[in-house]
Amino acid sequence: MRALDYIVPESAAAAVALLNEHGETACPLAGGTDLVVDLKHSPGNVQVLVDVSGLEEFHGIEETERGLRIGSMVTYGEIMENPICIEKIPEVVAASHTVGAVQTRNLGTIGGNLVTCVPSADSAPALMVLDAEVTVTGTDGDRCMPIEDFFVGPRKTILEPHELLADIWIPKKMLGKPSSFSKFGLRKGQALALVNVAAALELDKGKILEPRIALGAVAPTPIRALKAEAFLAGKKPTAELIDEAAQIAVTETKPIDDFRASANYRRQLIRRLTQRVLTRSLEIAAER
Amino acid sequence: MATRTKDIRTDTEELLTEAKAPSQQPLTVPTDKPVAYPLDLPEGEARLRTPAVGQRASRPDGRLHGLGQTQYIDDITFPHMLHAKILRSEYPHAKILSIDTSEAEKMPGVLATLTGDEIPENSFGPTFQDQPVLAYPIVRHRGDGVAAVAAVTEQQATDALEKIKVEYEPLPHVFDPLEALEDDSPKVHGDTNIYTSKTIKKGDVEKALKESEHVFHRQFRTQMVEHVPLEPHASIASWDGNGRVTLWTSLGRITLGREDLARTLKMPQSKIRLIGTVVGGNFGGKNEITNEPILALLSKKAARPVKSVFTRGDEFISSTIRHPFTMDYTTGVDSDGKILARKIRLVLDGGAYCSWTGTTIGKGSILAPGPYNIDNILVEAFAVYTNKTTTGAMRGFGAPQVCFAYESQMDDIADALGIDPLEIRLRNGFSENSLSPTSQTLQSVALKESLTQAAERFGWKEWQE
Amino acid sequence: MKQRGRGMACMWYPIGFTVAANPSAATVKVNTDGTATLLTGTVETGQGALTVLGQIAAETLGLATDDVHVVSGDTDVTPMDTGAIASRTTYVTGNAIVRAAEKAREILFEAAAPLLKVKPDQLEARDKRIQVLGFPSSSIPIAEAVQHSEGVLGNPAIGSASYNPPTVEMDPETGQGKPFNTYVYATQIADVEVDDETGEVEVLKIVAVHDCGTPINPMLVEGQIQGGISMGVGFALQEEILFEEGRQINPNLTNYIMPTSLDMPELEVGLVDNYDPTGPFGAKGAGEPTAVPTAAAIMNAIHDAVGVRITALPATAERVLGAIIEKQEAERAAPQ
Amino acid sequence: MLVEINVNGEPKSADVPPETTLLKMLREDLGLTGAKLGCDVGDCGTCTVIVDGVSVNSCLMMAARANGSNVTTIEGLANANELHPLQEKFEEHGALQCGFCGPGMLISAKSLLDRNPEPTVFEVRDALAGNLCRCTGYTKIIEAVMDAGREMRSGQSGA
Repeated sequence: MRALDYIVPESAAAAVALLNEHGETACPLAGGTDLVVDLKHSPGNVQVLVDVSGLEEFHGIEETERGLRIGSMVTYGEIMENPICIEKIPEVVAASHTVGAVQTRNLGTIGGNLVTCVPSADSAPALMVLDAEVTVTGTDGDRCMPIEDFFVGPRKTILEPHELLADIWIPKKMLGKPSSFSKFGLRKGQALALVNVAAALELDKGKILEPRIALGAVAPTPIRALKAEAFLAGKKPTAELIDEAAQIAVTETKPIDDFRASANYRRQLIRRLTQRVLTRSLEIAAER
Repeated sequence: MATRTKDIRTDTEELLTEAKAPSQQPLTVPTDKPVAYPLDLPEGEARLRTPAVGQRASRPDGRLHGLGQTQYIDDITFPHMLHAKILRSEYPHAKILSIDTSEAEKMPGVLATLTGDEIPENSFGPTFQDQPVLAYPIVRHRGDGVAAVAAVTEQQATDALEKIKVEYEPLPHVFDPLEALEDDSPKVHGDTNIYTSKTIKKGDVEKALKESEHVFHRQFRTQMVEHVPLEPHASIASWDGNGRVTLWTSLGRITLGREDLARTLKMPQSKIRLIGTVVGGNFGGKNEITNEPILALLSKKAARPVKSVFTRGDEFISSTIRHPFTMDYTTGVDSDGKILARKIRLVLDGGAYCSWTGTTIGKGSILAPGPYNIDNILVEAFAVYTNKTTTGAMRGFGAPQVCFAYESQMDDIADALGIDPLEIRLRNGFSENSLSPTSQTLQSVALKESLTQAAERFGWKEWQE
Repeated sequence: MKQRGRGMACMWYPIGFTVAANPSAATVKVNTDGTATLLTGTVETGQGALTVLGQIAAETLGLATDDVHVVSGDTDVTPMDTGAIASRTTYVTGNAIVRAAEKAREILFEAAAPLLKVKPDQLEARDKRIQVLGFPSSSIPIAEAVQHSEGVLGNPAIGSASYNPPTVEMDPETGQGKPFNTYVYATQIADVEVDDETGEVEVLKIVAVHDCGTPINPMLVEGQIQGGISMGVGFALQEEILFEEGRQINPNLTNYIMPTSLDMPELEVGLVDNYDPTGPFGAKGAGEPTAVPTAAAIMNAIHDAVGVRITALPATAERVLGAIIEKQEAERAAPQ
Repeated sequence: MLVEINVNGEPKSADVPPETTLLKMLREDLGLTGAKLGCDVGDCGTCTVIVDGVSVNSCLMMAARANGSNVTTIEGLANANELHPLQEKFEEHGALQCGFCGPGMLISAKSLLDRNPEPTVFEVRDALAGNLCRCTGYTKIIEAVMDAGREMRSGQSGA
């Protein structure tokens, strides 16, 4: 690895000030599971690492009146073992479990995964179907936005160079919502997603209420399948309806052809996985 | 033009500035804890029993593995040791017009560079010596090394590689093995890409196919596969004052490795010592020299021990991999599923150099008809060069490829004739004194025993019902 | 829907090089306390070769495995060996060791014979003693025999020997000949589940029954078989080096997909009872053949599950689904 | 920069360049070569160590980030008198072949048993999925971990 400076700021404010001072040559370090690899192989012009992984402000998982807050520096390993997460956002726990392997989950943070912003980020669809919001902190203070607005393109977020992702909020009414997550990779262990899908919904007098479908690795950023959601809302679920919704979801995606899979195969996976997460979510809703 | 020899640095200032290099660290585990651990074997351990054969004896190296005490190459360091890195080709096929290492030599920490024209005998290989240690003047695949650097730290060596200027004149390339067979394809070496072939011929296959009640034909293809030893290739070279060189190496065959080194370095074998440490996975991929001559020469130039550990990327692109096979199988059977004739054509993608293709085409051809009594056989096999990663020895030397084909076709035949897959194998399979495709009388044959035991353990009959 | 299928594959595989000489040499020295040292030019590459070779030396000398220290892998010290390749170590190096240890043992028999008042050819080495054949009570410890031979007769117990498997050149036109001295055989059966909507193949179980002649160390043979199968599973389903204009595009362990612990099926291993009189104590070999039939068995199981014949490896989920769809379309197109 | 860590119960420090990974510091500055470099990007798991109670890829963790942490490496499993039950069972089962994955594999297994003393076979597979092995097919490794778990549980109940 090339020579670097390494700074451990004492507070989020200090971190923001450092990033502001060094501009594009500085990079915040969270879990490092992506960044350290980049620094070894394609360091770009990064000269200063600002280690934000230990900052108190970015840690903790707690339930408040607003909902569930997850600090951006919380690791996947911590989410998987947290009793509130296991109870209230099981599909986020399930998605966390599919990230890398134990060692990477113990290093990798949920915030880091969102900021890296690869289209296949496993946590994103699971958070999106829960209407998650994110808080960004920078020299001008904090701003809050729906998680969808955070993603701009492959490896590109809305963050300014001086800004940091502080925390992720899941609104109270979305906690414990019937939901399901599914990921398809090229193997079982340490798999990268060819497609990942999450769904959340409720049943009201036998009709689908507030359906949510989110997909990863099928477009430049993780996306919501809004047309498929609109199609399902208020309808009585049947196998045919679910399949039709899944086919609508396929039309909302722009999967790529690459060495891992063809776009055509990814479309087949999107349809099947969407069917499966919807069906599973309905089963959970029906059990309630 | 290529680089010139670099003067050995002897000034004390240089040495002092390197005093903080990793090479200054002690050799072994300097933990404050004792490194001697419990020494006794458990009572009743199979290693203590007679007779020795048949015992489930534990491995003496197993305990050291578990303690983290096994020393692989990368765990060994010497004072003043340098690290080497190798620059690889930018083209799959090209002529090197010039290599300029002068900028690299000015980089901090760099003590020696090396190019192909400096290697006393720049070729090696277990069958044909068609592979250069460092390619010069022709590169034949992107994994070919073109220059090497030895520096105080790995990072310095890596940084210096970027300063080496290589001018290439691209040459036409061929990647597909079937295209490489064509007369007008670009040639990787010489005037034909077919560099070895093999024929196995027994009986009259054409006549027997005509007389067969059913004839099955299919083409099968396999892919390029990497060995993935968890330990990448690694070596250290060090010279003594008598002009004798010692190499610690992850090579799996040191006696022949020493022959190859003596040949490439043009040195007497008595002046070369190879020490094979515990190899962290081989599977066929560590059966020939790779960077050993490069390290020996860099070490000689720099007058320091030189270590090189392949990156995972080097491991993929510059070490050998498994031969892809294109296999045409035509098999004639009677209505009982008895195989009357089998005609096979194999095309092996050899990549840029021969390596262990001789053994692979030999075993692949002999084994291709499968473990079956067949009177009429024709196997024709060809190995072709392409401008891709060199294929060589890998666990099974062509056998997994041909087994995929002959056993898939056995099930095709069984399926078409409505015969149980176990039954068709028992009907055709070798038994004691069967004649092989090369008409060798086979002994200690246990094929049918393996079939029946496996079927029994699996519950095959129950499943078929 | 998940579809279950079973498939088998059998194979044969030779020991050693194709016709070409591939000798090994060995030296065995017996110490005055009855322990021994074996010198071999092979290298331990993980298969447990040194353990097995030590067991072969120990057996010849009537010692326990732990009594023999194995020195390997140094061209200054150890004798010629063709190396850890071609599943040849147990058979070829093992045969050289038997012959070397027999020479050392012969020296001990010569020394012990007068003490036991018999001829040397009436002796055997067993349970760390030199004893009269059929009369275990008439015996002396091996240590005593070494001390007598070395200290009184001045004849240290040491032996060196080599072995090369006999072969017959293959005819250049027809390939007829005897390219190898012996072969091993095996069968593997795979139980798989194929998701016919995604093409994903899960291997649930593999039963593997192999012939290696006498298993010198059954635990290590099992390890070879289990490891070989994992390579076979990767070859069957996942692994492939991909190229774009001659450049590898997945030269890393992120995108070159080899099996992890979650991708390996349950394995059941069996060994065929067999004895090859040409091998050391009846042994042949086990290294490479373990990886040979796995892919074929899995492809046959996929065919059994969903009726498609995979003709190009690896059988990735995409390729399997493609074959399933092609079959469905062909069935639809076919006249009823 | 000065990095101070507690390794296997002993305070250690080293003055390392800021870009040093924990793996490099352990191997080159502290002479603890048990953790290996197999891929350098967190895929193979040969560099696995335990930092403050959780297993991590030390090739992906900056040494500076480990400053002040408690680190357990393979060298810390046995003591002068006895092997760790995992080491004992790995040896007994012949679980390792070339051994290069061994230190990382054992550390992952220890980390699992520390948290979950009675894992299922699936949980063992899941816990070891970050440690690639090319020799063994994982079978004997999984058997050895299950067996070590049993031994550790019986050891505790007997105490």
